[in-house]
Amino acid sequence: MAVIESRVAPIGTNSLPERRFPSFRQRILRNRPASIGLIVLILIGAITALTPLFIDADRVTAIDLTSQQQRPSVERPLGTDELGRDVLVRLLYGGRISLMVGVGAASIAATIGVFLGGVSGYFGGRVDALLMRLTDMVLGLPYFFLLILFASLFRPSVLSLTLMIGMLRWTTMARLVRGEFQGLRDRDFVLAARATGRSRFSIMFSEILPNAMGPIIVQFTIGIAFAILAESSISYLGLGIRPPTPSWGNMLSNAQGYLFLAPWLAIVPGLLIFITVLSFNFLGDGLRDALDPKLRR
Amino acid sequence: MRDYTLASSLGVSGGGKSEELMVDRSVWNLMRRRQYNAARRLAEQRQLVDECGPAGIDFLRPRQQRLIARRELLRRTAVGAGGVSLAALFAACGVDSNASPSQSATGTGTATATGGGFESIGRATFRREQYPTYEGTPAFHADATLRLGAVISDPSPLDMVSGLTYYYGTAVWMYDWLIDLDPVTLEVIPSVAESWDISPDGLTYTFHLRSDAFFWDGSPVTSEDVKFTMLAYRNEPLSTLKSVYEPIESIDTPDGRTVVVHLSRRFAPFLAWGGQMFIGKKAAFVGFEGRMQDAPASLTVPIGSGPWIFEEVVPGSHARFSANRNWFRGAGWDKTGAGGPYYGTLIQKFYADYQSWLFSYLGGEVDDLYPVSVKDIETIGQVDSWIYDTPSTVTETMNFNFNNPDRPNKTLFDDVRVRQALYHAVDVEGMGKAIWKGFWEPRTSNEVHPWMLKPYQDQIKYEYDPEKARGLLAEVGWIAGADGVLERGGEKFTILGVCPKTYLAPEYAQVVQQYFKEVGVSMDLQILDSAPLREITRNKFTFDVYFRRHWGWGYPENFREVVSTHTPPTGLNYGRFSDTGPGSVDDLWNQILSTSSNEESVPLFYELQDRQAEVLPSLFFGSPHDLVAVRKNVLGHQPNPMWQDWDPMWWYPA
Amino acid sequence: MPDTNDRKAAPVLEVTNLTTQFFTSTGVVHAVDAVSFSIPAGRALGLVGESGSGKTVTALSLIDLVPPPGVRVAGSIRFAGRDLMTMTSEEMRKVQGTEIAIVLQNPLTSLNPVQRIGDQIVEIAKVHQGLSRAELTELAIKMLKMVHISAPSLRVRAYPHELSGGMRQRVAIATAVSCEPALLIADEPTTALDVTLQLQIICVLQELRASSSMALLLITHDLGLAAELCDEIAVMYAGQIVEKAPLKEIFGNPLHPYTQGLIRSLPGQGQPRERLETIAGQPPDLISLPPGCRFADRCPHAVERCWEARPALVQLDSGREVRCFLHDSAVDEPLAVSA
Amino acid sequence: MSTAEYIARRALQLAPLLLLLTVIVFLMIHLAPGDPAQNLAGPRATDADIERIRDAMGLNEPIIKQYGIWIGKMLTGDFGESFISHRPVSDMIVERLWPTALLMGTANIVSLLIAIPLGLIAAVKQYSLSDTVLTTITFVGISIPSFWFGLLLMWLFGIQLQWLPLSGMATPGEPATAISVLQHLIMPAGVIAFIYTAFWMRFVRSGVLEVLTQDYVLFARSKGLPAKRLYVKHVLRTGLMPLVTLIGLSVPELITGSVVIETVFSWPGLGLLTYSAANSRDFTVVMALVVLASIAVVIGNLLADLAYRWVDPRIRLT
Repeated sequence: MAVIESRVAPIGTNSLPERRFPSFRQRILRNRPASIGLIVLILIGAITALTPLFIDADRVTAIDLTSQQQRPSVERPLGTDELGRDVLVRLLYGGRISLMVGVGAASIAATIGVFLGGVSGYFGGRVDALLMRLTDMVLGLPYFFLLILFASLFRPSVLSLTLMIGMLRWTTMARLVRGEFQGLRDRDFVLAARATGRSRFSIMFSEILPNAMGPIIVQFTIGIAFAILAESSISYLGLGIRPPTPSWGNMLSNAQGYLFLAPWLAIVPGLLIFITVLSFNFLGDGLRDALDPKLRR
Repeated sequence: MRDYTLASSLGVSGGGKSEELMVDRSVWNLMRRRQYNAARRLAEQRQLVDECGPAGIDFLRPRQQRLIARRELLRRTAVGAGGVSLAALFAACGVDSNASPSQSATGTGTATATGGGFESIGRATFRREQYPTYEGTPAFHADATLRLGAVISDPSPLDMVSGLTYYYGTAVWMYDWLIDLDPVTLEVIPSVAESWDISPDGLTYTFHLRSDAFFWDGSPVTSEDVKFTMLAYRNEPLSTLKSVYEPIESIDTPDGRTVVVHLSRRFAPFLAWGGQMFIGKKAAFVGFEGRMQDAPASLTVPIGSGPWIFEEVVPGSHARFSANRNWFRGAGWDKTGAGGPYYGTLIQKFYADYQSWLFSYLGGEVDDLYPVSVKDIETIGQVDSWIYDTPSTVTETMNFNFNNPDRPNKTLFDDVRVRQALYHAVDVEGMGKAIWKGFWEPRTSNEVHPWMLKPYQDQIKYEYDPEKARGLLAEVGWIAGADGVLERGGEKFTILGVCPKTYLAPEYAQVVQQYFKEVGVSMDLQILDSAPLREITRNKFTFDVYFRRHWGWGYPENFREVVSTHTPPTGLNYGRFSDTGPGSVDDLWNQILSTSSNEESVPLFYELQDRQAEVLPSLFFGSPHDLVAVRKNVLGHQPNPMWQDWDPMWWYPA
Repeated sequence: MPDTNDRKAAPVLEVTNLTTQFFTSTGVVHAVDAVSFSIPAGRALGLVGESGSGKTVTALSLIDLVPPPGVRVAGSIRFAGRDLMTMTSEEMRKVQGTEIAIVLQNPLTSLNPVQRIGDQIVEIAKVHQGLSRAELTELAIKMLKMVHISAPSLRVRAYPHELSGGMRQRVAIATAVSCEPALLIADEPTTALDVTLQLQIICVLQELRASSSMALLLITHDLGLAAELCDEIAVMYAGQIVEKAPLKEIFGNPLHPYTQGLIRSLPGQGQPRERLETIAGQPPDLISLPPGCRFADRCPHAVERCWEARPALVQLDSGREVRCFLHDSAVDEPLAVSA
Repeated sequence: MSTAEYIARRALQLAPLLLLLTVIVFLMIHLAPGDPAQNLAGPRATDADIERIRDAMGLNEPIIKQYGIWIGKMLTGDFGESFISHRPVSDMIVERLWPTALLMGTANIVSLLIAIPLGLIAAVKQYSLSDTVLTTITFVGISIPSFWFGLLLMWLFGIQLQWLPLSGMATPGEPATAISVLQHLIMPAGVIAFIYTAFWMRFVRSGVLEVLTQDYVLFARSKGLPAKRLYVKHVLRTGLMPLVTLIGLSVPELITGSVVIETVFSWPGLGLLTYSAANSRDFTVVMALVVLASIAVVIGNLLADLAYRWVDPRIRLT
């Protein structure tokens, strides 16, 4: 592996006079895209999460032969699909699935990544070498390729799909956390904690982890965005979430044929995926700026 | 992915044309006539209903009318009918009847409902003629190119015998058959064999080959080639036609134009079906003794005698053919006095899936689209198209499982009244309207297709009648519980239905689910991929009912395995159904299979059909139509009953 | 007195009321506030002050390298008869490197890690004088010799990471002076180095001064270093010059309380084992400056007036300048300095 | 350590990874439900037929033996024969390599050509309008679902305007002239290039931004260098180093292709082959593709390191 010396050298000091910095909240809120993204996500999250309280689940799949393929109306803002199912309802439930997969996969990736990266970074030495070799191996897998393979061989449920994506995408997090831990493990507060004879893991996760939280959160946010894209792609190919269970990906794939008669059926799900992912990316970027001392302006 | 995943997942063309391969021609013969008549009769019958159009597509329908529909729906549910009912459909129809002419002119709505009956949607015009109607006399255009599509990725043109449609889809263009069928009457007619005789004992078939049949390389089609191919079909490990040629004991070729086939046992369908084999040039396969699988890929130069000369395959892209002007069935052969091929070049374009094919069709890159999903009919109406609408040979069925290991009470379906009740509970008509937009022949009896021999009225029928259904169930002791679900001795009438995720099966299964709900039967649905589905329906049997598309009306053996007694591997009916003893299904099958001619077997099929209708091993819901979209600049399309496909040799540029 | 003569000599650099501000999202930072000084040819001015006092920004302002969002808002920089403030960046480019060169604080980061040091040293000459390849190599080796780097002919092909910190700083200096600039700005040239290396650097700079007529602007927080190299000292505090005087006078008789504090905090002044003095308190926030004297909060002699009005930089009869009411002639009766 | 040694060592390290991968995938494929024999026979074949075909295909051997046979053949460069088309897998892959290389190569090159200058501009003019616009575009690029984007393009240019062909790599029947291939290439390559550009641009921008704050850039500025020399020699040279790695890591996709886009546009590349092969349980093809993909990844990493080693003198190889 390549090691770059200058990484250890201090950054230049031709910088500005010191000033007191705005608080984290100020910074994140001053970043307009990030704050918009945050708001959008809160909206989408809240709406999709609360949907079941207002609309009972069987409306998602129940067929209504008296109202097939209606155009948008007051009662059904997005009309109905070829089986008379309210498209909006399906979109909302589909959104839940997509978000669940996204957040779930990112969480799995984060958990694995933080643990392995943490251990590797804190203990170093053999453990580190071993774990990093493992990370390289997983990184070496052609992941989307494997994802498609998995999905086409084993018909994935929401859960298994989430697991697949999560298990294939923890490497970035692992490396990140490893770096953070290496940087932090010799800091005074850690040495102090060590001096009190606390267990390594309690030190790792109660002393170091909180200090490494910033980058982890950023990576997590971006991870969600990625996972949502992956899920929708797989479902679009018809290998992911299968109808009648709605997901934005498979709804889009099912609605393609209507691109001419009822374009909204195909455009809206794609747009939702796009907006959600975009929001997550904006948020992640905003968080990075807000959390990164170097970029403070 | 879409309705056609199975097809694309098989890597075959046009959404499973393969399934219609194995057809007993003689039976076809009769059956097609019946089917056409039946179709016409049904269309007439449904005119009344159809006047008022469908519950279907209404992107263009004025809003207040939808509101009425919705109120109707509310009223209905208020009465507690719930789910779907004729009333609801008529309510919806009542709405459509006020549709203004301008709307019906656009073809949406009304058009969709009538299925068999209507004329056009947007710029798409429906055609149902049995013979192609030639405008003027078609002439050969050397520079014209016909572009057909297929869902396939990596073809191997040499392989004519394995179960992959593609090869048939193109083989039917490249090779000639020993005998052929009249495209409309489906009489067995001469092809390479200009005549044939069958010995009285039904064990010896003698074919006399015509003299003017030549391979592309100019050499004549000889009895050696016929023998070679027939044996290839028989011996090829991957041949799915093996069982047809199993009875062959030996083949003699006394001279270059006579083939004598000796069978080990009487085998009624041998002429029509066994005769319908592609004849490849033996020389093309020299070096690997009939093991076509061993043909080196470099040798992708099949030699046939058919109308289209194979030129090249560009994997993942297309296959190219050129017209064979020396084809012995050229001008004058066809009843209309015309004779193909009329296009200089034939291109078969490969697509990743139906969706890209559809887009490509709309973009004008390809001349046909098959099979058209009813979902897309209006979309296709955006471009100038002929939509050829023919009754298909598939039937959507529901198989009962008589021995589900997961179920404590194995006797759930044992009483035939329960099965009858479930049949009465389903409105096949409404189902067809809802799912297939009326492109659909409903069935109210368990007809042993293709032997649709008796007129409908003569047969035991199970019309839609929820009351009767409830009654029957009550007789057996199933009484509605508090939650509306039937109960008997504490046991609830809850069953598990499994269905493939392809061919709109999940959708219609859900419709059935609602019909069942109406009579107090609650059904859980599992929508499965082909692989796990096969696992459950053939090995585990952990289901109660199986929504299965029954493909075509093939060789009896094949149908037999579905309905006759469950004795793997041959007799396999997905439901461990058993019916033995004199006059039983098994008995009748055995008799049929040992006949030597159709004249003998037909009366037996009558009996078998009645027997089936009595014992109801499965419910037949109906047959979706076969829809083919062809650009209007291409004329002369003629559905080929054999392939659910067509012989592009009759097509000609407008 | 040599001083007076020299002061009459035409200055190479004459800065008047240079004001540089940073327009940040949190407000305007008054980094450099009406700074004026001049450096005669061949002389050295030490710009002394604690970090954040605006020394570096002053230096960068001179050669038009203030990083965004910093802007030079007012003042004039007369250099060799031209006003650098009004120059286009293209004109300025011709001045940079050839006539005014700068050496930065951290030798570890001030050299391009992926360029051979030889190429870096002669880059100015290459760009501005267009010498031939041979001449350039020659020059590179010459410059390396000048800064006492052994085996120069080999070292020209070395990459920065192959040299020690001290060497790198000397290379940086060699680079800066490769085209004999009229003015060299040395920004904390020794801070990042340990004592022995500092000495090397100091020697190199002294030799340079001796051997050429180059003027030197030394930016440092270390009065000691300034003492080694400079003829005149300007003390900066919170973006302003608070006192300017020849070297001797600064040490002999510091007038501004801040200067006094700085000197007292130098090691080796009083008795051994006497603990060093420090100046209590923090410099003011440069975004929201106090209405009065910027040093008032930390000043031992502050009177309430110091919090009300801002003292001006006044020139005393001795010619030295100071910014403090204690020495402001405008004051009715001068207050006695308790010292 | 010499480059040769280094490569050798890396190869040794990666061999076991490859082997492991083949084992995993082989097991995965063979334990998964679904059966090529069934696909070959079609849904109506009797179990007897299926069994016969399974035998003919050697699928009834114990799995270990099957793996042994397969790996043995593979090591001798024989990837076997497709279950579906009965053609040598190597042929099938080779004929798909070129389309994919064309598609991905074009996309990569185009996107690099666009991304580097734009990224530089965005960084140099940080917080300017152009920066904001460019950054927003990159975010759109990394967030947009490729298939959806492709679909909209198809709908607009292919069907509504009918400017561009919708599917395939050339118009069947007509000679595949450069023009026609180009026409077919525009949409799929465009979609991929757009997304790649977004990614590259992000890295260029952040890389350059990091460099711009470095002292040596300030020092270089103080030398009064012309902008071109300053940015090329001092900023880009170091600012683009991370990109070198990334490009190396993008090699696998260069080879395996983009499954989604190739499927959407029926582009006859390896991505499409992967999709159809996986769907039809064409084990031999899938296995070959997996091996190919993994080798590609390995090579990609290697290239990345070598390239990095080449551009950055500070690198130690360990």
